[in-house]
Amino acid sequence: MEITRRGFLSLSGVIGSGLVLSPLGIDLKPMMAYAEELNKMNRIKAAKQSTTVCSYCSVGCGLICSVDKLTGKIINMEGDPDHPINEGSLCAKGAGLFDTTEANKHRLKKVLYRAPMSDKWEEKEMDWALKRIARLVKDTRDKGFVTKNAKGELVNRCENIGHLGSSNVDNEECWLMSVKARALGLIYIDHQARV
Amino acid sequence: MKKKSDNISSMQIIMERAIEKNPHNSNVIKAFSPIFIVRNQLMENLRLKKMDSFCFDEVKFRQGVPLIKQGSLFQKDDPWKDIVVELVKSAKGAFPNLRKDWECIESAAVNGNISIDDYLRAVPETEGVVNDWAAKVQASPAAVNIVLRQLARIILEARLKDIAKVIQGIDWQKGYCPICGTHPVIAQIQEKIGHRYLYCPQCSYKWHFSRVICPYCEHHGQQGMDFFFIEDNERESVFACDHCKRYLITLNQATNLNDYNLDVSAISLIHLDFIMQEKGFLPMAVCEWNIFQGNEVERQG
Amino acid sequence: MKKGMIQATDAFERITHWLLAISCLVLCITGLGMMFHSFNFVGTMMGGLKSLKYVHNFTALIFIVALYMAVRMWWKEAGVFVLPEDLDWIKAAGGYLWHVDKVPEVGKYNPGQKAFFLVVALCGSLMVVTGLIMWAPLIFPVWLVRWMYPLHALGFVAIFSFFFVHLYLGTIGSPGSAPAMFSGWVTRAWLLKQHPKWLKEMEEHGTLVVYGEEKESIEHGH
Amino acid sequence: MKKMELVKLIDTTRCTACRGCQVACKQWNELPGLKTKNWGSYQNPPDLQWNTWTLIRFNEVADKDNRVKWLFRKDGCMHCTDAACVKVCPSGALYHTEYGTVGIHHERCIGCKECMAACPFEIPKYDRDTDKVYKCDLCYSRIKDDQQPACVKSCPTGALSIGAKDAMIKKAYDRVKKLGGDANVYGDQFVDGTHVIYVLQEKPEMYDHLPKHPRVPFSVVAWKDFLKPISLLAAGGVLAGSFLHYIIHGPKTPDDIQENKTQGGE
Amino acid sequence: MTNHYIDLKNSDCILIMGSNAAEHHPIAFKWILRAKEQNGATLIHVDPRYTRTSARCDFHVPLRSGTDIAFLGGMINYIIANNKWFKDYVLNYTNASFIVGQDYFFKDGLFSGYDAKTRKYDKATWVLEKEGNGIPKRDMSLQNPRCVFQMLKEHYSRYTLEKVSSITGVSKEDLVKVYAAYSATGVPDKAGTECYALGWTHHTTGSQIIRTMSIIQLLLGNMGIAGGGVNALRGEPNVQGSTDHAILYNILPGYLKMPTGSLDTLEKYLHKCTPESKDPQSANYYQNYPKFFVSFLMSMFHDKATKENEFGYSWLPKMDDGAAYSLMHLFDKMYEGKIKGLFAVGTDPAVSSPNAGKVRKALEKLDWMVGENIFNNETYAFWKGPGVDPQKVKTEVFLLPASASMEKEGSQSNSGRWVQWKYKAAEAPGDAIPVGELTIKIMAEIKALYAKEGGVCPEPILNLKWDYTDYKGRFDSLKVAKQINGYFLEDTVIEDKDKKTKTEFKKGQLVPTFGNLQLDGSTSSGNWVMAGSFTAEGENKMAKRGKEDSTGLGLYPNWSYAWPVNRRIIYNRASCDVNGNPYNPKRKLLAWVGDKWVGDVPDGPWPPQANKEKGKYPFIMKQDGLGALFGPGMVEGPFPEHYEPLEGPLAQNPMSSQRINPAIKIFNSELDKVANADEKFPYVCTTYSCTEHWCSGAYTRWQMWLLEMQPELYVEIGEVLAKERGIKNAEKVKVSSVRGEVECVAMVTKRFRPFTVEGKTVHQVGLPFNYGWLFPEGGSDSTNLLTPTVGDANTFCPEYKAFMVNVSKL
Repeated sequence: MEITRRGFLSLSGVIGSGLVLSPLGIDLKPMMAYAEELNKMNRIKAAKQSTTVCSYCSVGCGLICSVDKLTGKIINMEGDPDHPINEGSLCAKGAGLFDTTEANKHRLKKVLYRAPMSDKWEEKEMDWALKRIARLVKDTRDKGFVTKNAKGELVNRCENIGHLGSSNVDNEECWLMSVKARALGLIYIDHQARV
Repeated sequence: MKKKSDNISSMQIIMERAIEKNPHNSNVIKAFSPIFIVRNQLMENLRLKKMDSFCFDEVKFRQGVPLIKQGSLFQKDDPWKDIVVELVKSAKGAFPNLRKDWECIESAAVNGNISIDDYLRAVPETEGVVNDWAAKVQASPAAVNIVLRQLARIILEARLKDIAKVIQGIDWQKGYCPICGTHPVIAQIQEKIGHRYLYCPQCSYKWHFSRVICPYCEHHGQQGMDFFFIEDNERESVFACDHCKRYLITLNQATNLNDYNLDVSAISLIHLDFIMQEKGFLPMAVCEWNIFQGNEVERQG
Repeated sequence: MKKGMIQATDAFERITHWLLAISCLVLCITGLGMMFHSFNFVGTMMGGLKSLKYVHNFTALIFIVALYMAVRMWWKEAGVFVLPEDLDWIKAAGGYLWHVDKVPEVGKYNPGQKAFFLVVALCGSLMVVTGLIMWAPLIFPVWLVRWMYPLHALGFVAIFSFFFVHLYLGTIGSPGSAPAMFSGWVTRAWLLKQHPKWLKEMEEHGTLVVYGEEKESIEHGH
Repeated sequence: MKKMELVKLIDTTRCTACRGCQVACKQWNELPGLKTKNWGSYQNPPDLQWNTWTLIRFNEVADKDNRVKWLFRKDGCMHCTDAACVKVCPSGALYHTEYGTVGIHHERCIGCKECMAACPFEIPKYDRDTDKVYKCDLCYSRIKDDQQPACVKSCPTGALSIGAKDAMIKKAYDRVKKLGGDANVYGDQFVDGTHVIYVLQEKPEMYDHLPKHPRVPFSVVAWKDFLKPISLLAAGGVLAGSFLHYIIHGPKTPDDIQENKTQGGE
Repeated sequence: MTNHYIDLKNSDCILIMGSNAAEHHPIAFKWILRAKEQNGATLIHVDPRYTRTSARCDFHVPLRSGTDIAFLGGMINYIIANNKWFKDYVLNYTNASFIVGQDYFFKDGLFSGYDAKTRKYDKATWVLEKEGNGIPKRDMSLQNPRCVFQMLKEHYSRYTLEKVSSITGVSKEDLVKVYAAYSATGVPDKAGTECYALGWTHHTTGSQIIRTMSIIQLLLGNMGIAGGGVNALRGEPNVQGSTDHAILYNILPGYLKMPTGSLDTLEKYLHKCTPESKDPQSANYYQNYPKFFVSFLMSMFHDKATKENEFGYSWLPKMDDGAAYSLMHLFDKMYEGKIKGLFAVGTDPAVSSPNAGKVRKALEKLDWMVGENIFNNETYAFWKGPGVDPQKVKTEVFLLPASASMEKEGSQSNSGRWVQWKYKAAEAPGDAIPVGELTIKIMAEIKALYAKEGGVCPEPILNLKWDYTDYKGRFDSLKVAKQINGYFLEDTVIEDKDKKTKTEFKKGQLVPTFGNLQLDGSTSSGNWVMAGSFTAEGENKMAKRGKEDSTGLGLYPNWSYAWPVNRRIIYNRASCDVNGNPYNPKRKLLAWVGDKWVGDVPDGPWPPQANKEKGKYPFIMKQDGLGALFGPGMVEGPFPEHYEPLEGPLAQNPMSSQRINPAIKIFNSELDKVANADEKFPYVCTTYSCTEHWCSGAYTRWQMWLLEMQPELYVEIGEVLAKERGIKNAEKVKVSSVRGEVECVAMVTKRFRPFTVEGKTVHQVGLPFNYGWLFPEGGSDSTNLLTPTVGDANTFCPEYKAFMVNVSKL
C-alpha cells in the first residue's frame, strides 16, 4: 500500500504539548542572553546551497556551492557527496574551482575593446559593443555572401565569417550558437571538440 | 565493549568538553547529565531477549513504512519496571522541582497500574497516551513524557543491533527514522566526503540522507534549502527549509578524531534552537530540551 | 690615590680587559637566557627573546674585537709558560689550595692566570667560530652546523666556570688585586706578595712607575 | 585533559601525485604561491619552503630488471615523539600538542634556526622576511576543532588518512601484508615513533631525502643532555669551590709592609 | 563513451591506451582503481611515456607515437590466430558472416577505387553482396574466403609479431603479454574495456585507431556489456554537449548531416540521408531521419517553416560537395585573407591549434574578432604577441566578459552522455553575462538591423525563432532547453500498433520521446537526441537526483538524463544471447523476461533476435543492425591499415608502399612545410597536457598555486638521448621543427626510452602544450608552434601526437 507522504506526516507531525522545557525548572537565561548577543552582533550568517557540475574535464563531478545570502558571494565549494560519480571527492583542479569564481582578480569584468592599430585595451559599455558587433557582422555578411557556388547550385552561405564556439559552455548556449551560426549562413563553424 | 566505568567516564569527558565549548548552555547540560549517565549504565547491564520473529516486508519498507509500523519492537517481558525505577531515581537528581511527579510515577510503576504497551505501540505519536497517563498518575505531562521517552529509548537502543540487522543494506531514502519513524533532531555532515547522517532521538539510529533535500517535507533543495551558521564557527549550523518551515541542527564536518555523543551535541546547541524558533521555524523532532515558548508549539508543522 | 702606589696596568690594557670582560659577561647571560627555558626571563627583560638574540649577536662582534686586542697584547707575557718556574708553581698550586711554605716567585702573570688567558683565548675563538657559523647556518652543510652547537656549549662550560675562578681570585680571593684593573695602581705589598719577580724586574729595568714621584715614563713595549 | 594520540598515515601505493594536498595545504594556511622555475622535474617547488609545508617528491628509479618505477612521497614534518627540534628550541616556540604532534607558536620563534640543524628529516624552513621558521603543524587549528587536516580532507584516492595511533599503525601493517614485496611501514620504529607514518612500496633508501635510520643527532644529544647540565654543574662547582676556598683557605692578602721590606707572606 | 565512468568498475581488464587517466581524469581513474580492488582487474597502460597512470597500472608498455594501428592490428591477428574470439557473439551480432563484393580488393596499402589526384576513394566497390530480396548474403560457417571474417583474418595476418614489434618498437614479450591479458576477456563472464583520449584522436589515422579497437571489442564480445565498450575520456566539461549540438561545420544538432550544394531540394536531401534496409530484423533506426530533420527545421523557423517552403530547407547554408570547413581550413583561408570576421567564444586557438605560428599570422588579416571568455588569453591579445607590430594590425577586437559555469543555470553533458542540470550559485562579477545571453543579444541586434535595412538573403535571419529571454530580458536557459527537447505544434494522436494504445497530446505540450516526432511539421525538436529530457508534463529529467541503482552496476537510471532515452549503455541488447538471456548472469545489464526487457533502457522495445518476426539485431543505429567488422563508412578503407604519421622517422611504411594515410588533406601554404625522415629533425615528438594545467592553460595559468607547481614549458628527454646530445637536466634548450621553434627547460628522465624501429634506434621526446606568451610574462611560448597542419582523414582532428623535431642546446 503506498504510504502517501501527506498521510504519514499526520502520524509523526504532532507536537506533544507536555514537552515544554520551562516547567523542568532549568535556568535558561544565560543561553537566551548568548542567543540575543549573537543576534545583536548579527553574527548569524545565512547561506544558500546549490549544486553545480565541475567545469574542467568531462567526468562531470558534482559540487555543492555555499553562497552567503547577504553578499551573494560564493563562500565555499566542496564535492557533492550524493553525486554517484565523484561521491564527494574532487581532484586537485576541481578542488581549486573556487579560484575561477569572482575570487580570482584576473576575471574579466568589463568589455575590453582594441581599436585598429592601437596597442592597448580600452574599457567600453556592453550596449555599444553589441551594436557595433551587429553592424560589423551585417556589413561583412552582406559583402561576402555567396548565393550560388561555382557550379551554380543555391548555397546561401557566408564564407567570410568564422565561428569558433566552445565546449566549455552549457548545452543551451551551444544550441543557440549553432542555430545562430546556421541562420547567418556561416559554414566555418568549429570548436575544441575537433582539436 | 568498554568496561563499565570506561563508558561512564568517557560520557563525562564528552559532557565536560561540551560545557567547555558552550558555557552558556552548561546548566541545561548539567540538568540532563544524570539522565544520560543512568541511560549509559542501564545500557551496560541490560540484556534484552532477542526479538522473536519479525514479519518484515521489504517492499513496504522501500516505500517508506518504518519497522515500528510493521511489528512491535518491544517484548512483553522487557524489564521496563526497573528501568522506570532507575530513571525516576536519576530524574529526582536532574529535575528536583518535579519531585512530587517523580514519586507518583515511581509508585505507579511499582504497583503496576501503568501499562507501557499502548505507549510503546503508539510511538512516535505519543501525545494522546502521555496526556491520559498524566491524568491517571497525577503527574505533569512533561515528567511522564520524559520517563516514557527515555524508557522507549533505552529499550530500542539496547535492541538496536539486531533490529538494524533486519534492514541491513536496504536503501532508505526517507527523512524519518527507518526504525521508529521519528524525525531527526540533529544531523552530522562528515568531514572528508560530506555525507549527511541524520540522528534519531528516539532510538539513536543514524542513517544516510541526501544533502540537498529537506528531510521533513522532501522538498527538492535548490531554492528552499538554506542554512544558517555563526560567523566564526561554521562547524555548528542549522539547515532550514522554507517550504515546511522546519529546521535541523547540523554538526558540520565532524570527524571521528575525538569521540562524541550526538545527544550531548544536540543539547549543547540549544541556543541555535532558540534563535531558529524566534525566526519562526520549528524543529523537525520535538524533544524535552528543544522547545521554549509554550504557545507557538500548538501550531501544526 | 695614595703615594707610593705602583702602576700595574696602563689605560689600554684596562680598556681591553673590561671590553672583553663585559662583552663576555653579557654573552654568557644572554646565552644562558637562550639555552635554558627557565632563564628566558632574561629575554623578557630585554624586550623579548628576539632582541635577546640580537643583543647576543652584536655583543659577540665587540667580543671578537676585544678578544683580538687582548690576545695580541697579552700573548707574549701571558701566553707562554716559562717551564721550570711555572711548573713548580703549578705543583704548589700557587699556595692557594694547601699551605705552601715558599710559593715560587712569579713574574707578571702566574701560571693560573696564564692558564686562564689561554682558556679565554682558545675557547673564546672557538666560541667566535662556532657562533658565526650558528649565526648563518644556511650557508654551511648541515653535518657541520650540527656540531657547532655542542662545541659552543663546551666552550661556554670552559669559559663560564673559569670566569668564576678569575672573578673570585680577582676580587675577594686576593684583596688588592681589583684596583689593578680599576685604577691600574697597586700597593707595593700586593706586588711583593703576588708578583715579586715582576717587581724585581721592573726595578732592574727601571720601568717601575710609582705614583707621586716624577719620572719620565718609558713607553711600554707592547 | 589528554586527548588520544593521532597519527597520519600516508599510503604512497595509492598516491597518484595529483598534488591536491599541496594546494589544499596552501589554501587552508593561506600560503602564497611564489614564482618558481622548472628545474627538470615535476616536483615543484623544488624543496620544502617557508611557504610550502608539504611537498610531493617525485623520483624515478630503475629496479633490478631495469624497469622504470616512479615513486611519489608526500614530504613534510614527521611529528616525532622524541622531537629533536622541540629539544633544541630555545624559546619554546616548538612544543608537543596534546595529540602528540609538534605544534609551533610562530610569535615565539626568534629565527635562531637551531631546529633546522637538529631535525633528522631537515624539515623546518626559514623565512628571511619574517625571520621565523615554518613547518607543517598537522593542522593543529583544524584538529582541535575536530576537523581532519586539510591535506587528508582533499585526498581523492584515500592515500591519506588520520586516526588513533594504534589503529593507523595496524592499518599500515595490514596494507603492507596485502602488498607484499618490498613494501614496508616507515616511521613507527624511529624516534620513539613518529605521528606521520608511511606505507612505502620500495625500501626507504630508494626514496630521496628519506633518511634510512633517522634519529636525534648525536650532536643534539651531546649538547642538550650532557653539556647543558654540565655547564651548570661546572659553574656551580667553581662557585662553591671559590666560596669554600674563601672560608677555609682565606684570601691571599698581601702582608702590610713595614718600611723594612721584609720578605713576607705565608 | 558507449558506457560511462562508473561502469569502469565492472570491468575485468582495462586497457588504457591513448590516455593518461590518472593525471587528466583522476576521478575516472578512481573507478578504474576500484575495478582493480573489487574484481582484481588487470590495468594495462600503453603509452610512449611512463606517466603517473603507468605508476599505478599493473604494467606499462612504451610504444612509438603514431603506431597504434600496428599495435592493435597485431592484437586482432593474435585474437584470431589463438581462437580467443567470442564465437556466438561474432556470429550473431557482427557482419562477420557477410560476403564482400567481388571487385573489392586491398593491395599494397591501397583499397579498391583510389584516385591519387583527388586523394579520395570511390567507395562503389566496398559493398556487401545482397540476396535477390535485398537481404545481405551470409555464410554462417565463416568458411567462404570472401566472407568478412576471412577477409579480416587475411588482412591482419600481415601484422605478425616481428613486423609489429619492429614498427612500434615494443618488444615481442610485451606485445604477447598485453595481447594475452586483454584477449582473456573474450569469454561471456569477463568484460574488457578501453579508455582512450586525445592520445588516439590526435593522429592522421585517429578515427581508424578507434575503429580498430571497436573491431577488437566486437571480436571479444565486449561491446554493449557492462564493463565493456570503447570509452572516450574527453577533455572539456561539455565537449559531449557541444558535439551533440553540433557547433561543427559537418553536422547539424543531433548528428544530422549538413546539406550540400547538389541536394537542392529537401526530398533529394532526405533520400540521400535516410538509409533503408530490406532485412526485417534490422531496426535501422535512422529510417526515422526525416522526422528528426523536419522537427529540427521547425525548431529553428517555427511557424515560418511550412510544407510549401520545404520547412525553410533552402534557407540553410549548403556546403560544396566533398569540401570541408574545419578549424584548419578556416585558418588556411584566413591566412589567404578571405576571412574577415571571427567569433572566438571560450577558446584559445592561438595556443591550442596546430601550427600556431600560421594561426597568429592569419589572425592579423582579420577585420574584426569577437571574443567571449572569463579570462583573457593569447588569441584575444594576439596583436600584442611576440614579433607582432600593433601598428600594422588592423583587426578590431572585442573581448566580452562571460559568466563562469557556476554563475549560470543550464545543463552540461559529461562524456558518459549524462546531461546534468546545474544551478546558478552567484552573480557574475562586473558586466559579465552568460555566453547564451551575449549570443541572444548580438543576434537580436542583427535581426533588428536586417529588419530595418534589409540586406542579402535576410529570410533565415528574420524567420529565426529567437524569443528565449525571460520577462526581465535575461537569457532563460530553461526555455531553450525545452525548445531543444521539442514541442507538439498541433494536437496529435500517437497510437502504438503492438500495444494498441492511443495517447493524444495537446498543442504546446513537450515531446516525451523522439519516437513521437513527426515528419509533417506537427512537432519541433531542436535536437532529436535530446527529445525526452523533459516529460510531457514539463518535469526536467536532467535535474533528477535519484540514487536508486537496482542493477548494482552503477547505472543510476534516475540520476540526470542520459541521451538517448536515458539509455546508460549503448547497444546493450548485445549483452544477451539471441534468446535474451544475459551472457554474464553476474553482471545482468538486460534480460528478456516474459514479454519485455528488464534492466537498463533497452535499445528499442523489440523482442530478442531469435524471435524471427518481431526480433531485431542489437546494433539498431546501423543500417543492417550488426556490428561492423567490415566498415565502409570510413573514408580511408573498410579495414584500418597502419600508415606512418605525416612527419615520421621512416622514409617508407614497413607495411606497404603507401607511406601516409592516402585520404588525408595536405595543406600547402608556404607555412605548411613538412620534413619527413629528415636528419635535421631526427626525433619523434609528441604533445600532451599536465595535471596542474587544463588544455591551453588559459584557465589555470592565472592561478598562482597551479602555476607554482608547473611554472614553464619543459621537454621530457630520455637519459640516453640527453647523454648523446650532452644536455644536462634543467638546462635551457631549443626544440625546433621545420615549422617553428620554442625554448624550454630540458627534463632528463628515465621515463622515455629509445625505440628500435626497423632496426635503427629512434628517440622520442615530449612537451606539454599548456603555455602561452601572455601569462606568466616572460614565460615560454606555445608548443603548437611546432605541430604540422594536418588532420585525420574523416574528422580533420589535427596530428599533435607524432611529428619530428630536433633538440639543441641554446
